[in-house]
Amino acid sequence: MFEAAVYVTLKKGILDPEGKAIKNSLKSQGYDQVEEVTTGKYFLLKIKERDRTAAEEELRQICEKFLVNMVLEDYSFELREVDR
Amino acid sequence: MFEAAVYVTLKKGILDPEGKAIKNSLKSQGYDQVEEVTTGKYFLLKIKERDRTAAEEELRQICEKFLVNMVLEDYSFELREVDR
Amino acid sequence: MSEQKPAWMEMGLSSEEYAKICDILGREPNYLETGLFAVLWSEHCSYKHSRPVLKNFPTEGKYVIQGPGENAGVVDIGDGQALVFKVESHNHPSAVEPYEGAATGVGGVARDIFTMGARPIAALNSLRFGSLEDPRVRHLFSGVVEGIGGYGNRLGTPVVGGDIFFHPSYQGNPLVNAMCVGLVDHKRIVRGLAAGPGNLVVAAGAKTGRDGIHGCTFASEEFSEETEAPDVQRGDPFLESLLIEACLELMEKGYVVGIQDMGAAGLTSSSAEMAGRAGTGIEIDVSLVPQRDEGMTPYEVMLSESQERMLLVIEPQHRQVVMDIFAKWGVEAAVVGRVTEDGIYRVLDGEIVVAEIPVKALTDSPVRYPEQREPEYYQRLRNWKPDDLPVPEDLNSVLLKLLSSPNIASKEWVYIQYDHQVMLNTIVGPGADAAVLRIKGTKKGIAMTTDGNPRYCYLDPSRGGAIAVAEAARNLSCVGAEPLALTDGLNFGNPEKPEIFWQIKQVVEGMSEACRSLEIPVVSGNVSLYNETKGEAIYPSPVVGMVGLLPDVKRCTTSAFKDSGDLVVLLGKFHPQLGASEYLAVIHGLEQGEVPEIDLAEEKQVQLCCRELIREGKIKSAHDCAEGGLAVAIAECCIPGQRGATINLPFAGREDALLFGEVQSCILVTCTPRELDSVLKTAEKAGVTAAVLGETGGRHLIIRDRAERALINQHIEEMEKVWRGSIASYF
Amino acid sequence: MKFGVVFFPGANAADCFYVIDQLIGHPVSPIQPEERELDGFDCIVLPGGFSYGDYLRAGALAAATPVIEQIADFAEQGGLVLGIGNGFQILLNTGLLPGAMRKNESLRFRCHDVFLRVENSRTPFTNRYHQGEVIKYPIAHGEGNYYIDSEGLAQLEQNGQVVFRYCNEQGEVIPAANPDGSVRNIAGICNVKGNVLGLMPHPERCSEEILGNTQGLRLFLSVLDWWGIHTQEGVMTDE
Ligand SMILES: Nc1ncnc2c1ncn2[C@@H]1O[C@H](COP(=O)(O)OP(=O)(O)O)[C@@H](O)[C@H]1O
Ligand SMILES: [Mg+2]
Repeated sequence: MFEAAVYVTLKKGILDPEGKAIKNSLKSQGYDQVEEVTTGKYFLLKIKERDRTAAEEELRQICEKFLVNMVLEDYSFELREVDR
Repeated sequence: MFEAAVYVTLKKGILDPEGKAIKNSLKSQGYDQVEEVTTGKYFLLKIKERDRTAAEEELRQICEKFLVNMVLEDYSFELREVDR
Repeated sequence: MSEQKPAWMEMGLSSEEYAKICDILGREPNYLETGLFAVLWSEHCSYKHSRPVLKNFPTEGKYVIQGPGENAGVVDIGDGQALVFKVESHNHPSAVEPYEGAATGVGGVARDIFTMGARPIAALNSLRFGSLEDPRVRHLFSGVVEGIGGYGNRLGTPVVGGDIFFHPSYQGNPLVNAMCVGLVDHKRIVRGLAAGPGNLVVAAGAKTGRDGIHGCTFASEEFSEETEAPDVQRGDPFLESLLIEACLELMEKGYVVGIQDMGAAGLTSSSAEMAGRAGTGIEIDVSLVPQRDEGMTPYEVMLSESQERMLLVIEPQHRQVVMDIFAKWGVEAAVVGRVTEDGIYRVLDGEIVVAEIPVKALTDSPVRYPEQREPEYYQRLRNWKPDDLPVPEDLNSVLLKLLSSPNIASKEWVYIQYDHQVMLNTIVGPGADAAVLRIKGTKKGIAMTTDGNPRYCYLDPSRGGAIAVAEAARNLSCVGAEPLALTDGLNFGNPEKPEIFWQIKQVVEGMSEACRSLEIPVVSGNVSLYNETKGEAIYPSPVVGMVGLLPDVKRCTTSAFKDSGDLVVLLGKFHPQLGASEYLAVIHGLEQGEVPEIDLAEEKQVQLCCRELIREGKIKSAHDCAEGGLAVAIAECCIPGQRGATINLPFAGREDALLFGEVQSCILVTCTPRELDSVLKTAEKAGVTAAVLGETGGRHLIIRDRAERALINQHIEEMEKVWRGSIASYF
Repeated sequence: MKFGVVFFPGANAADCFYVIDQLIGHPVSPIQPEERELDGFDCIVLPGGFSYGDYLRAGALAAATPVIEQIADFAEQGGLVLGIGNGFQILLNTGLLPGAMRKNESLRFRCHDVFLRVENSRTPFTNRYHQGEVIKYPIAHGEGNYYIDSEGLAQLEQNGQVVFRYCNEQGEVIPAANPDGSVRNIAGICNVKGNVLGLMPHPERCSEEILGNTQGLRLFLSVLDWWGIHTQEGVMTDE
């Protein structure tokens, strides 16, 4: 069994209005040390697979075909083996 | 300068209909090795602060007051020093 | 650890109630049984404080098919069709988590509608919030609006109307009352009955989780350890849309004996109420209930308030086909019990009986008769007279200020976040006096609105209650609809305080009187008490949700001035008062004085007259005079019509009272000069005063007094800017 | 010719179905998302709404259903595919149309009328409009902020694939008329061949006199026209 953490962020150069809104709001609350806020998504998946390579390959497919909008988003993941 | 990665997930016991829907869809696409999907949010912040403790304290405040809906969500973060 | 209170006390039962329970059972109840009593005898489920008061409401009338007592009320709209509707509050959850609180409120009331066999066709919401100056209020307000849209839009039910009132008394305790309207054929109406011993009880929809248990009781000792049961529930609107389809299909095919949603107190209240109505017994095996969290106790399963769950009673021979239909829609369902004939409410955990109580004992809760006392403020504030109040010099800027007051300003910022067109029935959407939908396949239309002025209800609860009903009806009449019936949301503070209970009684008496005079029965409703922060109660806040019928939907009208050169006519006696007005509050910072008088007989005639004029096609627009008085009412016709008007007031009095004083039973209409005689004749026949005020046209609103002095001269663009932009400017 | 409307759960398929069936009075059948065979259809409509709750991303779950592969084949063979609102989002997720949808710039859902300029009246869906005509349609979406990279954008423009743009009443394509932040005010695009159209505004919501606007009806009638069906019986004539 593997547990995968998937991190999805907007591609570089694509405007992040949510991040900007948060940053502005933080600034107006006095948190002006915050220079940049980027928003993204975070998924945790439990994958029942014996083999790390297989799990990795599967995860990559799931991300690129489905979880991630490849037009807008980049992703990375971490895979770790777990008992259950 | 610090870079913070914030991971936000739903509290235990709180319904995650999105996670459920994603899992069901994966199943119908033939990815039935995926046993569980949990959805969350992911933020990257750049904080201009010299001191790690200060940055950490500030980040905690930002999370609890803004980024995270403490009624529904849990969070964790990683902080690392960067040049710029 | 401090002295431990007994469980029943923690759960909110009084010692008399506990003694009565022991008496009924002939023994002490166990923990689960105590919990069952506590929730079913709670104010929320049993209306123990409000029941005797609610008896005042007239509940019968020629259109009523189902009055209070079921999941929602039902009224006849002809052609074998009926409307099903109800209002439900989600005040506390929305204060804790605005998005999900409001969203689950929308989902909850929609279940009350389709549980009767009706397809939800419209949603409305009535909101009461503190001042938008407060960032916390803005956060709550914005979240609630987003939640209503987030759930309502996903359900595919158009959100077509509602009302909003801002006042500091809601600062810590906002009100979110959601209303839903459904359409059903008479022969398809289904009720919440657990009839037919031997029939099966089915739980369908979401799995039962630990969420919301805190909503009913404060007993936390018995929560299985690692848990901290979440107070708030998240909704799953997609699942709800599947539930609607699955349940409606089952009902249409005749497989449902009885059905009810699992709302407050979840499985407990739905199963007990269904058995109570049918006079049967019921048995639930908690081990059969699909569970989301591990290791849930019977107590947790019975009291969970997880959303999107329904309880059905079906005949055993239909078991497979029912399960198949649920499966087809991707909805999980399980048989969790059966109907019995012994009149006992029995909970099993597998083989073991974990609770056993006569159904009647659970559903026939004791009534409490709190004391009532007229509050000290009542006479004092009411006796105030405006004589010493200075008349402002610049009445133009007063008008602009009123138009930008969030209570009067356009609510567009809110309702553009709601899909109000889906289903293709919306003839008049939000922003009008009332929303109008067509009923496909017929000529008919239906209209609906929500209303209630908390300031009036605070200063004079009885009159305020009557006005809430009259004004809702007037709003329907303004679009041309005949009011059929209403649903009410009664939101108050702590009823155990004599002053609050007095408010409740007075409001209900006033409402009831108006219902009788106008012949509009109450068919459903909701009570939300204990709305207080730090001991300070909200203003008494009845919400009236009313539906009406238009025989020909093409003959409906709106408030906008349609053409230039039309005449502006005021129907009804014009005797404006400054007391309790928005003007007094916004411009002078005062909330006092006498609430506008209302003569219900006259009200009835004015409305009748307006409807007749619309039906006969004699008038082009209609709008009632409400908050802000005559000047604001006229401005509200100019702005959407994008044309001005020149008004010559034929009345005497203080200028500010003439322009901004508030008045009941007055409707502004427009007609062509050619129709004028006919309009005046219709009014006369109805015994309604009618006065020609002026003419539409130009880009300015000009209002002159009897001496032909211009009191107001304002460009419509200027008025539109402040009126449209006000609420948006806070975000 | 025959229409099909895909009934994704959570979407408002009934609205499009009603318009085709009741208003233009043309044969139309429901299509289920699990369908693995599509026979005898000439135009397939992916309706608006919230298919599968729009969980994950608007249209993402619907784009992963079996029927989508069939629709892709159908489009490949020149069949007409119309995606409205959520349907447009689904077409983007499947790659049948280029680009992607993001949350509205305001981060809020918006439901109101907009003005559109018809930028390409030669498609099977727009031949009843004039090139450059300004029309009024309602929108109702929270994720209608169209994005495409500059290369893709240049291609769209070059090929005349931009079919509708948000504009003001005078037809000016200006930022103030852009309700959601879409690049170049894009409200609707087609594929290179022109047989697949996606648009965010809702023609089915303005196709009936009683709803106060019939400008959307012409989009459906264009499809009939394209098939050489002009004033067939039961078809409402244009205003
Ligand atoms: N203020 C009221 N006026 C009239 N009927 C009411 C009122 N409050 C509740 N009711 C009726 O009492 C019944 C139970 O209401 P309620 O407990 O709110 O339903 P639910 O179980 O769906 O929450 C319903 O028939 C409702 O219409
Ligand atoms: Mg109910």
